[in-house]
Amino acid sequence: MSSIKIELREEDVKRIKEICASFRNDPQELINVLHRCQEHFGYLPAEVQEVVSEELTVPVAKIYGVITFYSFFTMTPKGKHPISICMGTACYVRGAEKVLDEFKRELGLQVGQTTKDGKFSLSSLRCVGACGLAPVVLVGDKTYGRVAPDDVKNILKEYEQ
Amino acid sequence: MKQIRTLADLIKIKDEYLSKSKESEKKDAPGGKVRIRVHMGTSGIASGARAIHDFLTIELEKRNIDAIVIKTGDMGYCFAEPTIEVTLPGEEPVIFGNVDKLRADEIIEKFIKNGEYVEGILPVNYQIIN
Amino acid sequence: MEEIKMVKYRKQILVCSGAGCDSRHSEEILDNLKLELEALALENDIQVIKTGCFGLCGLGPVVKIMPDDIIYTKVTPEDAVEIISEHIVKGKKIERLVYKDPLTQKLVSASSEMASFKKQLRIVLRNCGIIDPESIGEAIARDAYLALGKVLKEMKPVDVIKLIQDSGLRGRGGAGFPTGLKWKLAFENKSDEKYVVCNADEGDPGAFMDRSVLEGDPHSVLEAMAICGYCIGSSRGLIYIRAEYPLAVARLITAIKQARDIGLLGNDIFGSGFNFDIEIKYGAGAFVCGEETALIHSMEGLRGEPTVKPPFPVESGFRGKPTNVNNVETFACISPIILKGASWFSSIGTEKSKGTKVFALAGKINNVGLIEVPMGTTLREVIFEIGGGIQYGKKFKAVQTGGPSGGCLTEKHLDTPIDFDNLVAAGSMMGSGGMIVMDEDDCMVSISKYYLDFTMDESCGKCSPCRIGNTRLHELLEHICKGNGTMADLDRLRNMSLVIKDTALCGLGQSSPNPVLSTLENFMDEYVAHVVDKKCPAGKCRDLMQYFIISDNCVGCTACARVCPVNAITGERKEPHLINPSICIKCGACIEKCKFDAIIIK
Amino acid sequence: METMKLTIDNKIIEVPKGTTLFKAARELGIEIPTLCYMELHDLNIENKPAGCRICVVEVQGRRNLAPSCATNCENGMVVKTHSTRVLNARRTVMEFILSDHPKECLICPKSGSCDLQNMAIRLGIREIPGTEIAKMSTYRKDTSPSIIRDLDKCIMCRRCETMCNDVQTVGALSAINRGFMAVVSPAFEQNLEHSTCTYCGQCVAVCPTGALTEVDHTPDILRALADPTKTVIVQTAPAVRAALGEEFGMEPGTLVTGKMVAALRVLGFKYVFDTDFAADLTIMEEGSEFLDRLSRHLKGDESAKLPILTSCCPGWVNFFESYFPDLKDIPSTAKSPQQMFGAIAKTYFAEKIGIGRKDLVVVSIMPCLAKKYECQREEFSTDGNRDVDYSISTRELAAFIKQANIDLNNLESEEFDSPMGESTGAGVIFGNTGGVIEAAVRTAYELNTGKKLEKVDFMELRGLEGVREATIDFNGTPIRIGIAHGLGNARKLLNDVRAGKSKFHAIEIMACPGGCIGGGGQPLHHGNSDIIKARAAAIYREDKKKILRKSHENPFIIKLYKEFLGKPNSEKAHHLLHTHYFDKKKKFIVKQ
Repeated sequence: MSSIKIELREEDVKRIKEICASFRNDPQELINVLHRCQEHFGYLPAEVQEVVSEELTVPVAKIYGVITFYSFFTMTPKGKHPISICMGTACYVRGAEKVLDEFKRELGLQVGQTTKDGKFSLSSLRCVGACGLAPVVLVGDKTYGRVAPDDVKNILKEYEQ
Repeated sequence: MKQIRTLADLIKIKDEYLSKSKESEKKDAPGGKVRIRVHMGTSGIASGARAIHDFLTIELEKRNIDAIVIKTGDMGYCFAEPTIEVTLPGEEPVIFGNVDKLRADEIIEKFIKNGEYVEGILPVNYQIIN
Repeated sequence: MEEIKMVKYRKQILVCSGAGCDSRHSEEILDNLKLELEALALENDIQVIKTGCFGLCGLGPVVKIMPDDIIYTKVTPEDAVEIISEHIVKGKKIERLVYKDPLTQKLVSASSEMASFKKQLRIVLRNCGIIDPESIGEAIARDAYLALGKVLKEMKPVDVIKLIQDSGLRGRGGAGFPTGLKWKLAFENKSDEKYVVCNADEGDPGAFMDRSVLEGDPHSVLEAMAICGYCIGSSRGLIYIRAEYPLAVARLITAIKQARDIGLLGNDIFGSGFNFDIEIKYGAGAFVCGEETALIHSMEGLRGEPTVKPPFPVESGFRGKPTNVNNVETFACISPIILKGASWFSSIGTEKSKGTKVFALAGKINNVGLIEVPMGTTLREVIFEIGGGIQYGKKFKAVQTGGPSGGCLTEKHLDTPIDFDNLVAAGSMMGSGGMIVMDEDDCMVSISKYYLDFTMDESCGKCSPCRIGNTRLHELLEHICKGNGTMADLDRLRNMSLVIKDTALCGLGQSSPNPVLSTLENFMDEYVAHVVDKKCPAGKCRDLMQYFIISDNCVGCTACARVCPVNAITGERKEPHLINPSICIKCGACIEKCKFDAIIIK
Repeated sequence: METMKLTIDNKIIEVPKGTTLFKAARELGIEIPTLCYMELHDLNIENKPAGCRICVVEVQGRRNLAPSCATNCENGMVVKTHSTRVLNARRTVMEFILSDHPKECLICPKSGSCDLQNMAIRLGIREIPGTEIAKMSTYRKDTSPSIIRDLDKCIMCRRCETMCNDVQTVGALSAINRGFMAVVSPAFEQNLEHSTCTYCGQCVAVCPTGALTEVDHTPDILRALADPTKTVIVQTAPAVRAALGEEFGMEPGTLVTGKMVAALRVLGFKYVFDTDFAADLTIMEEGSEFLDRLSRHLKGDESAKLPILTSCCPGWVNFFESYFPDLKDIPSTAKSPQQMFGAIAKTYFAEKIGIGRKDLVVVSIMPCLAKKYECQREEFSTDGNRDVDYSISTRELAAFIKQANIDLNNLESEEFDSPMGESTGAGVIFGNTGGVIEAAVRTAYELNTGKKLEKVDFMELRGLEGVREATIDFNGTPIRIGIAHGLGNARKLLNDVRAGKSKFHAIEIMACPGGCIGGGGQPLHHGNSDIIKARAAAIYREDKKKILRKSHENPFIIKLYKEFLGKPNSEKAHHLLHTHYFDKKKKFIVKQ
């Protein structure tokens, strides 16, 4: 549950309504609508869900049910540099868990959390399909291949200014 | 491209494309061009294929080599990515793996200019239906 | 344009340095060849070059002479002299090193003839890496949409369905349901509206076949969906694709637009009166949505929870209408079947599994990547020839097929021809085609725990055996990995697994215990080691490890004691040190620091 | 009709195509156990997620076990419902469920009427292996004015979700999360109080475990009864008497009016009154309001809006305040019988017995959980003193009676106290769907036409169809009446009203399927709709027994108007007996 209360601005509400309208306010397009909203806001706070609920006439409880079902959707803002560690099998057998542990230790975060300064967030994901590069770490759009626990410090250093 | 209304329309487009590429495959012919396919699926791009693509495009032009650089999907050689396929006019295609800028440069200078093999060749280890 | 120069070298000698050959001294062969050429002052005339794997690892090391196009197999470093003196200098073929066909006793040396020894056959991947996926013209040049044209102009839907049935094509998404039969059922269910769905929700960790096809050859899927639409009487196609595949999505969007622009999608395709269009629906990170009914619910904007079948989607699917769901790879097989015929396709593969299968090789294997082989190829061929064998020369332990729903197969299964039925009989399944290779360093208890971790995470939570049972399995495995398990726990593990398999609602739950059951079956001794001896043979389970200092090897340099984060190591300078196991956190820092191999894990 | 012939436990049976194995087995007298499946056939309610997997059976030739609730019979099937394989699987699945369920049965409010507990008994579960290492899924407890959610006890049967969404279309609850932490919850896991919940209590009524229970107000009542400065009086809703007996082992449909009155006296209530009295009063007010609107409407007065909607049901009031606030001037302004009773008790009656309202404690026994919330609404208090202090459900009353060692079965019947215990048959039928409007018609007809109604029973208004309609001839004026029970059905009629398409003059709505007899506070029916039908029949029996069957004939109502209120819809009546509604639509915050 998101503890953050945000206030939507008029133009945000307008944007959400536009997104819904572009899908004909069709309740069956809920997931596509949520994708677009998450692209716009970076996450899906309760207030956004309430507007979507209104527009698509889907109970907000159902929308929350959908958001908490799909791991792609999030109700907490990601860090400026979201770090994702691939936990696909190829990466796992090549030591992804140790890499993840190292990130957890370095950042003092658990998976799904964001640093207090909003700089980094940590998540694990299932197979980015770069198995030849296993273990793989993504920071934002940048891919790091064949990452060893020792590399973690250096990766983080790249984003420290 | 023109609307396809009949099977003949489709085959016409096919033939146009084939003859165009045949033209470029002719050895020493005026239309002869070096064709380079850069394998740019997710895995290839994650391994740095985009940089290789850009490097090749710029360098080939700079070095005055008439070549076509094509972006394609991945071949599946994840262990050796980024990979590129180079077809010299009239020759069989040759695939190179683990291509970095250094190797790309070598490929231009040695293979493309002189037909001299460089390291990193990945033999074609599959049959393909035609 | 600068004149392209003639080849500088007279001949080129290609030496395979793929990991498989390399482990058999291909590096030495290379050196010897070079030395020999230098000795004869031929180094400027003849080029020696390292290449990647030829995919002939069973015959390695392999040396190829160009432009003669002769392949020598099982070459030893000692053969280098002969290759230079006989072949290069005298131009004589060395018959001793030429591969002899065991059946015909014929010598096969030309690489074109060697083609039949290439284990891979690319049907699905026919255009991947060859065409520009963003150019419909290039696709058309390689016969895209030709089958669609042929079908629309020359064939009745029933004939196409018959053709697909005759080809023996089975669904590539996992269970292997006959595709033609599915189309037939969808065709027979009358409705004003029907849907063709492409399942591109590839979720198995370590599998990326579908993504590669969509990124490399999107038109093959669009065309096949239209063909399917024509067959079953549908004008609407939907592609359900993971949002985590942005590149594939972008290329699909481009491809759909291009096909629409020239009338290959839309109304009155090929002037036949047939209408078909395709839209994209996004997944949002739920593995269970690979299951047909869950996928359909997800497309309807709901939680991706599966429902009981029947009714099957071909009866009541998307919006309650008959819906034919096939996966990407299945669709990619369609147009070659139509163009080359059912008997061509059914001539490839085994009795009950026709055609080829794409696998994503990953794990402790040298040639990680995507391969496509005819059904019936053995695991050994895939792993040790195409895959180039195990990394760092380690010992093969198991191969996991079928993703989290599959099982772990062992040494004894290596010669099993891969097809739908054989894999099931061996306790695993085809799945979507992930193939993860494990070596001696992998603990099979931990591996099954890893897969449970995955299914536990991806369970939708609808049915109790999957929602709770998988969590209990995971806990018990964790318990065992910590050294707290008993033999009775192994019985419980098996019973729980069997019940979950027997009672879970959907394919995910029904197959989630497979990794546990297959490891219990094939690696019982490893489980016993964990519960009885409290040891992890692979040295992976941290709680079962103990660090020891071999006092004979220890010189008392204190390096380990200084690096130990919890001061578990004590000892006088120049005296053998000791590790206090009750303090040691098994971080492994000491092992890394020790230069004298004095620290071991037991 | 196509039929299917199959063998279940060595017995051959032929059933219509489309029959499930579960139902076919039931035909044979084989009751396959289940935790999630629920079907209330007469009310068109089905919950069939096939999620609990307790009802699995072995079908010869099938790879895995089949969920009998969701597997259709086919020709030649050979089914075993209790093979070793089935029993082992059933037990193991049950152990799974129990391993993630608190083991506090002794102190659980559902203890004794818990489906899960009964299943554990039935399957002979004696241990839950692995408890020592089993982690539990735990959630925050949530207490609202009516309902307590203790989701640690949720077994994901999804019955509540079905009731809330498919039947009631309230949409306050949804399955959330996935895997082990999947559970049914309001949006954002917020409290029910902040959701669109109407407190209809249907979720509670069908919950097989202690995950959803009502807030227990009996301790407050005990305290009041023990306070010598307080006079504690009680009112009982019509539906209670038709169901209370079930909690004491009586057949569904047993009327226990007299025994209930006796028990309440034993419990220490100074006066035992009947909400039916207030129901008669409601008819006077609502009926008059209707006639007023109708006559103005017929004269072409556009400010007189029709149809008029009944307003006795607090779940329904919550529903339209949340979902149809634009229509809030359409329902009758008459308070519900519970609140009318409270208003009269704390004024007229308190005066009569010479005590201040603060010293009079009004308790209501209701088949309903929304009544708990209703009596807590601010507009129903004067100077912070509620008109109705506490509302408890039929179930709570039963528990209360048991606690006080009262043997209900062997109590002699007693009569309600006067004056607020006197009622007509019209007040009684308030408990059934269609009853309020039938009662209203009985009175409105006579007041409107001035003629005596010969046929008092309006069969056309009765039944369990979700939406019903009837036309009653008011001396040449056809009065079109709509009835809906269950909020999903109500929504259909409301949408028509909103779209200006409604053809009705008056609409009765009750939130619960079946009306109050199927209320969220009634003894649990465990998915048996025969129970609801039996209760409905009992209510009509009670009506039939009454000599007076029209509200306006109730002599004490006549007296009340004469002594205190004047006329229906008088200013005083308006002040005490009418209310107004609020726009409770959820609003998102917009920052300019």
